[in-house]
Amino acid sequence: MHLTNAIDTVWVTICAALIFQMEGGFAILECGFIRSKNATSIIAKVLVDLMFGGIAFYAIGYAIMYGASKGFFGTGFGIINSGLNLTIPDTIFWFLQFGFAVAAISIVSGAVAERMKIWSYAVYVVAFTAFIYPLAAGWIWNANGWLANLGFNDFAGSAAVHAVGGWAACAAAIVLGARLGKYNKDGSSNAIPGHNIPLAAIGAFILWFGWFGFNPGSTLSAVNNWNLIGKVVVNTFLASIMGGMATMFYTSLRYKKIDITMVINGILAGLVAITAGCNLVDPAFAIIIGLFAGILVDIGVAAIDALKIDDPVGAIAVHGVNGVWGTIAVGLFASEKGLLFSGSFNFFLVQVIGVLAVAIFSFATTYAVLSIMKKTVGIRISKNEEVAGIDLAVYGIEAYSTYE
Amino acid sequence: MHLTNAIDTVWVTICAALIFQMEGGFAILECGFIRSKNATSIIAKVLVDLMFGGIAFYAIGYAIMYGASKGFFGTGFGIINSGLNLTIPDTIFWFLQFGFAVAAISIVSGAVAERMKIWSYAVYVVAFTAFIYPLAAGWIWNANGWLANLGFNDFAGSAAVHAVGGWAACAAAIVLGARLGKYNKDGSSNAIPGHNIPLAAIGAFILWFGWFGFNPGSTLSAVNNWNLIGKVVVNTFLASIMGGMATMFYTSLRYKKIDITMVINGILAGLVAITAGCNLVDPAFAIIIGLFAGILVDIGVAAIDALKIDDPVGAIAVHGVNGVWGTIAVGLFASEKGLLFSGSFNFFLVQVIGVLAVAIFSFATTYAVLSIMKKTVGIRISKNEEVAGIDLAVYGIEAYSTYE
Amino acid sequence: MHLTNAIDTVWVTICAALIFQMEGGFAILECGFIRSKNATSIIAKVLVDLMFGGIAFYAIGYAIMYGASKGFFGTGFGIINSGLNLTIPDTIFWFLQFGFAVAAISIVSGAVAERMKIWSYAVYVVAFTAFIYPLAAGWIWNANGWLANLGFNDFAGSAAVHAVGGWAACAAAIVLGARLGKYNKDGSSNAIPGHNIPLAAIGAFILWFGWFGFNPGSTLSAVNNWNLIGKVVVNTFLASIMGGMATMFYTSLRYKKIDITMVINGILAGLVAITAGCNLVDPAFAIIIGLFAGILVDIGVAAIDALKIDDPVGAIAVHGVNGVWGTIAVGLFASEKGLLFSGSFNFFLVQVIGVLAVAIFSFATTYAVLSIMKKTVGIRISKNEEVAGIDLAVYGIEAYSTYE
Amino acid sequence: MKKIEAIIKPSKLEAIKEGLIDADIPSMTISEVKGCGKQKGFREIYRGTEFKLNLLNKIKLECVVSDINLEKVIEIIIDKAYTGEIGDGKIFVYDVADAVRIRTKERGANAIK
Amino acid sequence: MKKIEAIIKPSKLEAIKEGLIDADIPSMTISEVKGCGKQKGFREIYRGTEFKLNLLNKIKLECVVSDINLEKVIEIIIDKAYTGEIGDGKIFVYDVADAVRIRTKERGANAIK
Amino acid sequence: MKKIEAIIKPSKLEAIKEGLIDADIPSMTISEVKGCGKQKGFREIYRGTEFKLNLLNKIKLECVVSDINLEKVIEIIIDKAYTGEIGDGKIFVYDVADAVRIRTKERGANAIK
Ligand SMILES: Nc1ncnc2c1ncn2[C@@H]1O[C@H](COP(=O)(O)OP(=O)(O)O)[C@@H](O)[C@H]1O
Ligand SMILES: Nc1ncnc2c1ncn2[C@@H]1O[C@H](COP(=O)(O)OP(=O)(O)O)[C@@H](O)[C@H]1O
Ligand SMILES: Nc1ncnc2c1ncn2[C@@H]1O[C@H](COP(=O)(O)OP(=O)(O)O)[C@@H](O)[C@H]1O
Repeated sequence: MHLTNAIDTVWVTICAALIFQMEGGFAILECGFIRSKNATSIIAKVLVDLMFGGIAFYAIGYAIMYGASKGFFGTGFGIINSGLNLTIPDTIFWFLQFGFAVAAISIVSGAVAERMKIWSYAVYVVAFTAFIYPLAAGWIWNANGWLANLGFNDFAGSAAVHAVGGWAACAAAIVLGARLGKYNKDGSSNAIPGHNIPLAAIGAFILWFGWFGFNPGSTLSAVNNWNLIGKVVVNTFLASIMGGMATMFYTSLRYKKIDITMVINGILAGLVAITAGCNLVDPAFAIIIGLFAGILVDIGVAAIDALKIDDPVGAIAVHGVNGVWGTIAVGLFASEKGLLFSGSFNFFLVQVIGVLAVAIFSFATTYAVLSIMKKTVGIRISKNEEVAGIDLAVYGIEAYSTYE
Repeated sequence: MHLTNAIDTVWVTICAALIFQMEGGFAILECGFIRSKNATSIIAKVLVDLMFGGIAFYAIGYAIMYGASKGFFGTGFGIINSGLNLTIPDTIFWFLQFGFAVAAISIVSGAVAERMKIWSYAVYVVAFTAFIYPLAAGWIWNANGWLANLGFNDFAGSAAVHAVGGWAACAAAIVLGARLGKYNKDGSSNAIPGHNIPLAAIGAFILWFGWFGFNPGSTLSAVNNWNLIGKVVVNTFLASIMGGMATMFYTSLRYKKIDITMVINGILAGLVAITAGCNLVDPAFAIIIGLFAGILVDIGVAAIDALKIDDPVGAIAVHGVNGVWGTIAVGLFASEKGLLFSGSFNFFLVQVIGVLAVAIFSFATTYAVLSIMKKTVGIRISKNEEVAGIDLAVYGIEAYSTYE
Repeated sequence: MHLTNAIDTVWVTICAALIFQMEGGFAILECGFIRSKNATSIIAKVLVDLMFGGIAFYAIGYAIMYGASKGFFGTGFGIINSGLNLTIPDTIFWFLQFGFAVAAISIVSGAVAERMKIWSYAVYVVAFTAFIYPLAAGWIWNANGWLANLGFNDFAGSAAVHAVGGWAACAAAIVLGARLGKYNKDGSSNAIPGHNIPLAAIGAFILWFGWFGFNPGSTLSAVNNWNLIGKVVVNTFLASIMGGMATMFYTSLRYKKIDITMVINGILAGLVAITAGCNLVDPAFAIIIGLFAGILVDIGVAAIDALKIDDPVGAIAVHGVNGVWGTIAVGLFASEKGLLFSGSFNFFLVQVIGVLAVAIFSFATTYAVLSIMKKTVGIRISKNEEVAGIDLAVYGIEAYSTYE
Repeated sequence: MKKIEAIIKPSKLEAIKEGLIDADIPSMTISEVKGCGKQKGFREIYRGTEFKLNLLNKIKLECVVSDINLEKVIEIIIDKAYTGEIGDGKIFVYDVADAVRIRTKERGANAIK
Repeated sequence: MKKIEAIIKPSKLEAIKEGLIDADIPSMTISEVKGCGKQKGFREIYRGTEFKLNLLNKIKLECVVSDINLEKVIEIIIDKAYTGEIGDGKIFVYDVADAVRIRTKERGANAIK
Repeated sequence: MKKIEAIIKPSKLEAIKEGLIDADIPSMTISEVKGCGKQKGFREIYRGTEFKLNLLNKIKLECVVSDINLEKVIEIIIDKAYTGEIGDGKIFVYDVADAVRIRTKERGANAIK
C-alpha cells in the first residue's frame, strides 16, 4: 500500500512549500530593515540566493551533504538517495533540504545588505550552497556524519542552518566592513533606521508562518511521527512568543521604550533557538529557551555593534547567537538526555562541540573565501554607488516612485 | 494503524498554520486602515495578542474552555485532553484552538487602534484570552457547554470567535472613546482615511487565504469528513464573494462610487457570516448569507459611526454584526433543521439565544474590565502622544523613513 | 475505506488554497508595477476577477468546461460531476478549477491596468469565466475534449490557463489602446516605472509559493501520484530559477544593468513554461525550458512594446508567449513522446496545434467581445480620470496618504 | 503680493484649510516636511544605538495672497494652529515678484484672484 | 536672479523637464505637493463619512535662473503645461538674494551658470 | 532676516544638522526633493525602454536666520556638504519680509530668536 508514502509525501511537500515561501519573508524583512535607497537591491540578493543557490545545491551541494560519506563529506551529483530510508520521494526530500540550504544563505544576505556587489555575492552563494553549508550540515544530518554518529541532536537546524548561516554572516560582515557612515571617528555608532517597518513586519509574519513547516516538517514522516508533530508545533510556538516577550520587557526596562524592531527579532530568536530541540524538550523548557533567546538577541545586537561589526538586520544575533544557544540548550534541557535530567555531561558536550565545530567551520571558510575575493575580484560596491544607493546606481531603478 | 491519526494530524496542523498566519493579515489590514503615524503601534498590538494571548491561553484559557465542565466553565491548566475523542494530538488541537482565540482578540486590536496604551492592552489581552473568550467559547464548543447541549450550531465560530471578539471590540471602543478629531462639536464625523490601501489589501488576502484553514479545519478530521470539507470550502468561498459584491453594488448605488475599503470589509463580512453554518447550509444559502452580510456591514459601519463609536477598521460591523447575523442565519437556512425547512422555531431560537448570550457576555465583561482599568491604571495614551503619533511618541520610531 | 479519499482531499484542498492565495499575488504584483495613482484600482480589478469570475464560473463556466461534452463544450449548471473518476469531492475539484480560471482572468487584469472601466471589466470577466475560458480549457481538460482526445498534454495549464489568459490579455490591450503618454508621436516609447518594487516582489513571492499548489496539485491525487508530486515540484522549481537567471544574464549583457523587474518576470516565465510539461520532462529539460523562457520574456516584452501594445505588467510576454513556448516544449522534450526522443512529429504537432487553437480562440473572442463593448457601453475611462488617476477620480480614495 | 509659508502640526491642517476656505481664500499648496525648532524632537534608542531623531513631522502650507489679504490669512492660521505649546509652528512671509496663471496666461495680481 | 516656482499637474512634468533641458536650462528641483485653487478637489464618501479631500496631487518645480532667462523659462512652462482646463497650475516668481555652488564656493550669478 | 535654502545630498543631512545644532542654530525645516543640475541623473533602461531618469534624490534644507547669522550658516553648510564632486548642491538665499511665532504671536526678528 502506498498510503504511507502518500500521506508522508503530502505532509513533507506542504511543509517544504512553507519553508520555500520563507524566502519571501527574508526578502521583505530585510528590505524593511534597511534604507529605501537599497530596498530593491536586497530583494535581488534573495533572488540570487534562490537562483544560484538552487542550481548549486541541485548540482553538487545536496550530494555532498547526503551522498555516501565516511563522516565528513558525501559524493555524487544531483538528486541522489539520501540513505535515510524515507517514505517520501527523493525529489521531495531534496526540495525540503533545499529550503534549509537557502534559508542558511539568506541569513547572510541580510548581514551584507547595502554594500555588497551582486555578482561577487552570487559567487559566494555558490561556494556556500555547494560546499560550505553541505559539508557542515552533512556532518549533522548525513546518516554517517561524524556529529550524527556522536549522537548530536539538531532536529530542524539551530546548528546546521542557523548557526552555520549566522556565523558565515558574521565573517561576511567583518570582511566587507561597515556601511559608510555607520561608525564615527570617535568610535560611536549611528543608528540607521529601517525604512519600512510594516514591510519588515510582513516579512516576520511570513517567516513565522514558514517555521510551522520548518520544524514540524523535519519529522519527515507524519505516519510515524504524528504525535511528535504536535509537540514540535507547541514548542515552536511557545519559544517564539517568549522570545518576543522577553525582548519587549528587556527593551522596555533598559531603553525605557519598547523597541518593536527588536521584538520582531526576539520572536525570530526564539524560533531559531527552539529549532534544535523542539523534538526533545518539554513545553516548560521551550518557554525557558525562548526567554533566554529573547534576551540574548538584545545583548547580541548591542555587543556586535560595539565590536563594530555592521549587521543591518541583526542576522548574527538572531541566527548565529541563538543557533548556538538553541543547540546547547538541548544539551541542558532535553528530557532524559539533557544535563539537567541525566546529570551526565556526555550529551551536553557533544552539543557544545558540535555547534562550535560547524559555527567555526562556517565562519572560517566564509572568511577565507571572501578575503580572497576581496583581494581579487572585489566584493564591495564603489563609494559613489553606496552613497547614491544601489538601486539607482547599480540597477537604475527606484524602489518607490510616487510622483504620479 | 495510525494512518487515520496521521492524515487527520496533517490536515488539522496545516489548517492551524493557515489560521495562525491570519495574524499577519490582521496586523497588516489594520495597519493599512489607520494613519501612518500609528502604523507600527498596531503591529505591536497584534504581537501582544500573540504573545500575551498565547501564554494566557496556554496556561489557563484552554483548560477553562475545554476542561471537564458542568456547562459553564472547565477547570485545569495547560494542554489537557478536550474530551472530544479526536484523532489528532491534544497539542495540535490546542494550537488550532489558540488560532481561534487569538483571532478573537485580534478583532479587538483593530477597534482600539490609534489610542490605547500598550501595557494596559496587554493586561486586557490576558483577561480576554484567559477568561472572557474561553468561557463564552466553551459554552459553545466544550462537549458539555450549555449551548452545545441545547444543540447550538457554530461550526467554526461566527458566534464563538467573531461575535465574541466583535462585541468585545464594541465595548472597548466605547470605554476608550473616539480618536481626537474624529467627531466634531456639531456632532458630525470626520473621515480619517487609511494610509496605505495596498497594505490593507495584502492583509485582506492573507485573511481570506487563512479562512480556508479556519472553516475547513473545523472539521477536525479529514478521514471522517472528507466530503464535508468540500462543502465547507465552497460555501466559504461563495459567501465571501457575495459579501464583496453586495458591498460593491451598495456603495456604488448609495454613494455613487465604489468604496474599495468597504468591499474588502464586505468580503470579510461574508466570511464571518458563513463561518457558523458552512457545514449545514446549501450553496444557494451561502450566497444569500453572503449578500446580506455585505449589506449589513455597510449599514453597520455607518450606524456605528452615527452612534459615535469610533472603530477605525470596521471591526464591530464586520465581526460583531455579522457574527450575529451568521449565527442566526444558520437557524434560518440550515438544511432540515433551519426555520425555513423545518418550520420549527426551536433550533432558530437556540441560535438567537446562543449568539446573544455570548455577545452580551463578551460586551459586558469587557466593558467592566476596561472601565475599572480606566479608573485605575488608565487605558488611553496622552493627548500629546496621540497628536504626535504613537510610533514616534511611544516607540521612538517611524513606520516609514524614506529620505535616504 | 475512505483513507484514499481523505488523503487526496487533504492534498488537493490545500493545493487549491495555495492557488487561491495567488490572487493576492496577482493583485500586489500588478499594483507594484503600475503608478501609485492607480494602485487601488488594480486591486479592485482582481477583486472583480474573484467576485464576478467566481459566481460566473460557479453558475455556468464549470459546467461548460466539465459537463458531458462531445468535444467542444459541456452542458449543465453549477457543480456537476467531472466524469474524471476522481477520489476527491466534486466541490474540491470545482474550487481547484476555479483557481485556474481566476488565474487566467487575472492575467488579463494586468494588461488592462490603469485605463479600463471597472463595470465594463466586470462584464468581460463574466464573459471570460463563463464562456471563453471554459470552452478553451474544456477542449484540453474535459475527458472528451477534442484536444484531450488527440493526446494533448497540458499538465497544469501552460496552454489552458496561461496561453488562454495571456492572449486574451493581448487582445484586450490592443482594443483598449495604450495609456496616455506611453507612446510619443515619433513612435518612441516612454518607460512608466512601477511605483513600488518591494510590493511587486511580495506579489511575485506569493505567486511563486502558489505555484507549488498549482503544478503539484494538478496530480489530483496523492495516493496514486505521490512519486510524481516530487518530480513536478523539482521541475517547477528548476524552471523558475532558470527563467530568472536567464533574465539576469540577458538584461545584464544587453542593457548593462540587471533589470530586477524583468528578473521577477523571468522567474514567472519559467513557471509558466514548465506548467504544461512538469509531469513529463526530466529535470535537465526543465532547466532548458526555464532558460528559454527567461530569454523569451525579455524579447517578448521588448517586441510587444515595439508593436505599441501597452502591457503595463508584462502579462502577454510572461503568460502568452511562455504559455505557448511551454506547451510546445513538451512536444520537444517529453520523455519518450517528445520529438527529441521519439523522432516522431505526431505528438509535437498536437502540442503546437492545440496551443495555437486555444490562443487564437481566446484572442479572437476577447477581441470581438471588447470591440463590441467599446462601440456600445465603452471600455475606457475618460481622459480626465486617466490623468488624475483612477483611485482619486473614480474611487475617491488615495492608495497612500502619509501626511499624518 | 506676498507668499505666506506656515510650518504647522499635521493635526491642525484640516482646521486651517477649512478656515481659509470659509474666508474665501481657497488657494493653497501643502507639502510634508520635517523640522525642528524650539521643539527639539526625540532622542531615541534604535536597536541599542542612540539615535538623534530630532526632526518632527510638520506640514508646510504655502499661500500666495494679495497684500491686502496678508494679515487676514496670518490671523486665520494663528487662530487655528494655536495651542500655546512648543511646536505650534512658524509663519514666514516673502515678497512675490510675479505670478502667472498658466491656464489664462494672466500675470501679477490677476493671476491669484 | 529669480526663482521660478511652478505648481503643475504631475502628468506634465516629463514634458516640461524635457522642454527645459532642450532649452539648455537643465537645473531644477522638484517636489511632490498637494494643492487646491480654482480646481476644488473632490468631496468624497469614505466608509460612509463625507470627506473633504479637497487637495489634489501636484508637482512643484523650482528653478533659479538669471533675470535674462526668466521669461524664456516661464514661456516653456506655460507652453508645456497648458491644457486650458482648470488646474493647469500657477507660476510664482521670487527675487533671489544670493546663490552658492557648494562644490566651487562660487557666489551669485556664477553659481547658477 | 534671510531664508537659506540648501539642496544637498541626503547622506550629508546628518552632518549639517549636527553642525547647525552645535552652532546653536537648531531651527530648520527639511523636505525630500528630486533635482538635476550639473549632475545629470541617470539614463536607464526599464523593461527594455529607455528611460530618462534624470532626477536624483536630494534634501532641501530651509533655515530662516537673522542677517547676522547668514554667512555663518552658509559656511557650516558648505563645510559639511562639500566633497568636491558634482552634485554637492546649491544654496539659495532669499529675503524674508516677516516671520511669526504662532505660539507667542511674536513678529519679525523676535519670532526666529
Ligand atoms: N528659523 C527657522 N527656519 C526654518 N524653519 C523653522 C525655523 N523655526 C522653526 N521652523 C519650523 O517650524 C517648526 C516649529 O517650530 P518651533 O520652534 O518648534 O515652534 P514654536 O516656536 O512654536 O515652539 C519647526 O519644526 C521647523 O520645521
Ligand atoms: N494663491 C495660491 N497660493 C499657493 N498655491 C496656489 C495658489 N493658487 C494656486 N495654487 C496652486 O496651484 C494649483 C493649481 O491652481 P488652480 O487654481 O487649480 O489652477 P488654475 O488657475 O489653472 O485653475 C493648486 O492646486 C495649488 O497647489
Ligand atoms: N538653478 C537651479 N534651480 C533650482 N535647483 C537647482 C538649480 N541648480 C541646482 N539645483 C538643485 O541642486 C542640486 C545639485 O545641483 P548640481 O548642479 O548637481 O550641483 P553642483 O553644482 O555641485 O554640481 C540639483 O539636483 C538641483 O536639485
